[in-house]
Amino acid sequence: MIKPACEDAYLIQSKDLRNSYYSLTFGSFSKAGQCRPGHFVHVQLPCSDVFLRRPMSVASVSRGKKEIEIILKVLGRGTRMMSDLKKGDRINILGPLGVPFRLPRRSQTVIMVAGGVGFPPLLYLATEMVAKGHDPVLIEFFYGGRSAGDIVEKPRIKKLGLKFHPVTEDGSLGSLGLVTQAVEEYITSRKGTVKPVMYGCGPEGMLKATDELGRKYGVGGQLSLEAPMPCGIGICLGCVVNLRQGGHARVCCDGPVFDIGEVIL
Amino acid sequence: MIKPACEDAYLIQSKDLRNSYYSLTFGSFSKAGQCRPGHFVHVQLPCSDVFLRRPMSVASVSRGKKEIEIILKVLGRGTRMMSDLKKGDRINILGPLGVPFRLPRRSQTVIMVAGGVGFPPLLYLATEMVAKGHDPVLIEFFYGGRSAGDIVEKPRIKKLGLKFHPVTEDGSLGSLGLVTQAVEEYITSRKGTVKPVMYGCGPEGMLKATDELGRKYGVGGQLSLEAPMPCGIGICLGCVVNLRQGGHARVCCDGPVFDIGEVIL
Amino acid sequence: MTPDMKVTIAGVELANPLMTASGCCGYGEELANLYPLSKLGALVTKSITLKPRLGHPVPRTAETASGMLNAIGLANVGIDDFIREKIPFLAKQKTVVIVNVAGSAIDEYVEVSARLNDQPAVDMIELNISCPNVNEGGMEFGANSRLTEQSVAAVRKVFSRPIIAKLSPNVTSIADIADAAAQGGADAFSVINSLVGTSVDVDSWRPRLTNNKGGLTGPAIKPVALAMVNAVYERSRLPIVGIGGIATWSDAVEFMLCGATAMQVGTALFIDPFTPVKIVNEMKTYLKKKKISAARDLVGKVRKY
Amino acid sequence: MTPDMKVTIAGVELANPLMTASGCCGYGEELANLYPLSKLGALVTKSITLKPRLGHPVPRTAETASGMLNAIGLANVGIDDFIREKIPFLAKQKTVVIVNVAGSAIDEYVEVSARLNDQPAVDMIELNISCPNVNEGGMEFGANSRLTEQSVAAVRKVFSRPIIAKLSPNVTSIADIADAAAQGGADAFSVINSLVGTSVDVDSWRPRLTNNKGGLTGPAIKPVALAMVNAVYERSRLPIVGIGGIATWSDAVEFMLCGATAMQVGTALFIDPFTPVKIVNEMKTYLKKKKISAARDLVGKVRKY
Ligand SMILES: Cc1cc2nc3c(=O)[nH]c(=O)nc-3n(C[C@H](O)[C@H](O)[C@H](O)COP(=O)(O)OP(=O)(O)OC[C@H]3O[C@@H](n4cnc5c(N)ncnc54)[C@H](O)[C@@H]3O)c2cc1C
Ligand SMILES: Cc1cc2nc3c(=O)[nH]c(=O)nc-3n(C[C@H](O)[C@H](O)[C@H](O)COP(=O)(O)OP(=O)(O)OC[C@H]3O[C@@H](n4cnc5c(N)ncnc54)[C@H](O)[C@@H]3O)c2cc1C
Ligand SMILES: Cc1cc2nc3c(=O)[nH]c(=O)nc-3n(C[C@H](O)[C@H](O)[C@H](O)COP(=O)(O)O)c2cc1C
Ligand SMILES: Cc1cc2nc3c(=O)[nH]c(=O)nc-3n(C[C@H](O)[C@H](O)[C@H](O)COP(=O)(O)O)c2cc1C
Ligand code: FES
Ligand code: FES
Repeated sequence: MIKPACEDAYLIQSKDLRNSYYSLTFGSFSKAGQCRPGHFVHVQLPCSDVFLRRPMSVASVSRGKKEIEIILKVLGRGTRMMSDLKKGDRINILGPLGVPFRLPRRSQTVIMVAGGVGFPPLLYLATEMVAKGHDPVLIEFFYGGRSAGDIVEKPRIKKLGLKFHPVTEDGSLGSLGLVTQAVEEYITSRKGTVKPVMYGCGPEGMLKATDELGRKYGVGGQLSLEAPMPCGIGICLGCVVNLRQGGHARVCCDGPVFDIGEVIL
Repeated sequence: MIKPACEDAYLIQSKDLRNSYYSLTFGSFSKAGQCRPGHFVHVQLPCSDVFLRRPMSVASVSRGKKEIEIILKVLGRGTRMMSDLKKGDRINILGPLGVPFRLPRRSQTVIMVAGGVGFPPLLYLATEMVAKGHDPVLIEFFYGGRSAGDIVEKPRIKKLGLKFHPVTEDGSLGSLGLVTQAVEEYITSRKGTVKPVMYGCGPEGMLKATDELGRKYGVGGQLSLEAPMPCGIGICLGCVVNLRQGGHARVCCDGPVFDIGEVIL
Repeated sequence: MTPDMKVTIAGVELANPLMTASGCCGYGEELANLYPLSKLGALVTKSITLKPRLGHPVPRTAETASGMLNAIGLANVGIDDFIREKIPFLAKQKTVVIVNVAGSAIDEYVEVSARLNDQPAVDMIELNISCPNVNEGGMEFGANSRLTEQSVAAVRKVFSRPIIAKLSPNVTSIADIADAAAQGGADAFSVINSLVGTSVDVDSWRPRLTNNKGGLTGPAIKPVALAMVNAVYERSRLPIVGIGGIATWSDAVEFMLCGATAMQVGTALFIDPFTPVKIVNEMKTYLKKKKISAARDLVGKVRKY
Repeated sequence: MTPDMKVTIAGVELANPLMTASGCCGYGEELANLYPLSKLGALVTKSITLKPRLGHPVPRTAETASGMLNAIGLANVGIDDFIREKIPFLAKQKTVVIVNVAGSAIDEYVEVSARLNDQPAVDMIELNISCPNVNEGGMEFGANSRLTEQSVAAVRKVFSRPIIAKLSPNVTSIADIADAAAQGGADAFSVINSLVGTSVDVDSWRPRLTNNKGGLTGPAIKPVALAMVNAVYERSRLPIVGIGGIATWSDAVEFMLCGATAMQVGTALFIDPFTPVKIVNEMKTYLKKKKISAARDLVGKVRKY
């Protein structure tokens, strides 16, 4: 178990990715080097008008430089205030937190199922895998959104050399439909030829559908969940989910990454 | 009674005057032109960590440009947050508020008694008088502080051409002692030759002493008071002072400027 | 189509559900300098007592996290001057006038209310049986069912127009007190007055209020107020005026969903005196978006689990 | 000279007056990953009930102005697993261990407390007679003097070490309830548990908590907590553990001045889990500056008007 830092970091870059998405890079974060894909940080805004911290997945790190990037979508008060931060602004970061993804074996075909704002941890996972020598063509990166505007950082994804499958509900980019429909088509069309592993992060409905796909087709893998998180470190019990085997798990510290089939979604 | 504005303004300049004093200039304030010496504005910080507004005397205005200046000393949470404001920051201003100074007749000798952070409204008063044609040599500007660092904006005061009398408790600038001692010396030395009018603003003890001087030597004039001010417009009754004639007055709207002898200090 | 903002409290129709709270708008004169009072559903005056009161010495307010404490001490001009100096102004305003009545004994409530009964400009009275500064043997009237019923019943005999009982949150069961007030003849409830609280200066070791304690108000108390409004709503059929921390249109909607027919804005007036006017406008936008034709259709509509 | 931070509650000496509050630090394991628990005066566990409880469905927390609501619903592992899995860990920590006990009937309090009596690692118990989720006929134990006295007295018979009664703020007179708890045999009081509150989503019209209401905590409630600590302090000679919105050293000093011998930090742990450790350090600096040799010299020293 990593001992998280709880310290001030500084915004060194804020990039408007359009359609309410922003990429923020924080510097002077001593534990940047220990942030693995699937880890999240718990961000305290400088003004307690946003009283509780907000969990944000790590989207990338610059180890040597002690920098971490998060990618967020403005949805409410916390994310709005984050998007208004200016270079040099101080922000307190508690992290890294949670259980990160288990990396797949190097030869495995990997299906990534990213939905909207669930995309950042999968971006980091894919980046890390490629950096560690996973053949990018084995990574099938499905990325779904309402419409083209919800699919951000396309050039960055493509640069990894992986197989990029954008999916939009209005057909304005990539294939038309739900991302999990595209994934199901992929699984059924390849059935028997490959034994893939699946990683998913996105809205509730998408996670539920991905979990069902996994169980239906016997595809293992992991999902990163969201929940309201007052503390982020396991002490408030506010973030629980029901386990299929009975009982509760805390999303913040028993997760946010859970095995497919583990949680009742 | 002026109808105050309640509107967003923007910080266009923040100047560190040293020793925790700052000059802030706000732009886009529609009522700048109606701010008279003695008026104050009620400033809402952009983060409700400072929940109530903070009253700040108007130190100068740029009428055409819709700009007002305040000069503050960092004393607590509100003033600290103000001093941290950056150019372009939005701030909500309610004002102008209060009853301003009554300007003296043009031929009158005027004694100004400024103590520490009570200096800004008197700076504005002196500036306005000179602009309106009051002979600056008739203005005896006494300005007291603990030590030299508490006497800010000296060049600006001197440029008005008035008679500047800095007074410090440690003698590090000007004469040694309390500003009201220097004023008393001045009054006694000139007794009979001039019939001055006195304007004072500063800490409680200084105001009390000034009021006593006025009553003792029959020097009329006005004092600008401070009080905790939740509303600033007369609706909360949090800011009352006892009147010598009995009863209460609200500092925010019956004042902050009161006649010497009017209030029990 | 503009949503219908009118609501009715005890037969009195308000142009909209937003009032200014007692003690937070004086006698209306200062706000009238900012906007016509006709923009308010109603104005509730500072508590009026039999004799004029100066209240407690300053400091009598203190800032707290998302709120403030006050121990003004019922400073007011007294019923004589109120009738002579303030009523003529209020009578000219095109808004519903609610006079808040306070006292330190039942006789005082009765006398003040009787005097107000003769003033047609006074549409309703709000009985402040919940002020931490009104004592009978150290106990607020509003903390005791018997005293609540007695004081409302006594006033009922001398005041013929609607009586709103303003309830204290500093009780084990606000619904029980509401029952008692209804029993005494109240026509509506105001829920809530301020929570007892204090604050100490760690430098001087002095309380921040000369009264040693005071009433906590502002957004900090909103969740408590909402729960109490809902508790009274579930107990009684009388209309409720919701109060406590209201600063935005969504706060006001929350109160209506929990059972308030109208709302009062107190502390938020100190931050922005235009708050109730803004809330009315923004609530209209909300209702339009939600395709709800009348504000009153929100009352009590919270979809409980 | 380093100020003496030691304080004593019912004969048990604490290294310093800062504890973590029940329900805000689990069973200590997570915080032990951040700092040695010996830095705490004491750790108070999540409420333990006879049977394991999962608590209420999510959402069971909601953010409010300077605070939060929770209706966790006493989720805990139950006394068996607590003794088997958690006590061994707690026994190794160099801090005072206080186990918070909850139940839905007096028998349950008694049974859990009796089991804890056999565990020497448990230095004291804190009786949670004030949780909005513990009901007997819809009424909290802690809202009723008779039930308070009875439940404390029943536990007193089976638990031989100190008993702290954790009092509810949702009452007309917390001092009366404190009296009843003392009568039942309590050795100290914890003041306060959370205030009942609620919050509604104006889009869905749903309460933000599946339990419909919950407990308000955090800086928002500090003024209320301080007033209640002082009310109990003026009534009773038993030591008080102050709770409610403590986030900074000056908050802690305010509580001591109002009469608290020790303090618990709850919600602030969610913002910064190091809060109690920081407070202890900064309080030392304060005491040095004030030339006060021992923290306990602050207790009750507020200079009232
Ligand atoms: C482990 C984890 C990782 C996340 N990573 C990202 C990320 O990389 N990029 C990103 O844009 N968002 C991410 N989120 C979601 C993000 O934290 C929420 O969008 C955010 O909390 C909403 O905050 P807000 O203040 O803008 O909205 P508000 O509506 O103001 O939030 C109000 C309250 O609801 C809670 N809340 C609301 N929505 C959610 C939600 N979906 N999940 C959890 N709590 C919620 C907040 O914590 C807060 O207490 C992540 C969430 C979790 C749990
Ligand atoms: C009419 C008027 C004009 C003023 N003009 C100036 C000015 O030009 N420059 C300047 O530096 N200061 C001025 N002040 C004082 C300034 O408002 C206080 O210094 C400031 O309120 C302290 O705020 P803070 O948040 O920094 O301190 P805090 O200690 O955080 O304030 C806490 C609370 O105490 C109240 N308070 C504390 N000290 C005072 C005080 N002396 N007077 C009134 N309320 C107080 C605040 O309003 C607030 O509610 C003026 C005050 C008044 C009443
Ligand atoms: C400064 C101040 C003075 C008040 N005076 C009175 C009063 O005289 N009579 C009364 O019934 N309530 C009084 N109140 C209580 C308010 O009417 C209202 O119930 C309370 O402030 C909660 O609402 P809020 O959170 O919107 O302020 C006062 C409140 C404040 C802040
Ligand atoms: C998430 C959460 C869970 C809590 N669970 C318990 C509990 O199980 N037992 C209990 O006695 N108090 C419980 N409390 C109340 C706290 O112990 C404390 O009394 C309250 O939070 C006030 O302190 P604070 O403002 O510092 O949080 C809980 C509080 C929170 C926020
Ligand atoms: S967020 Fe507190 S336990 Fe998970
Ligand atoms: S500050 Fe409210 S009446 Fe003066």
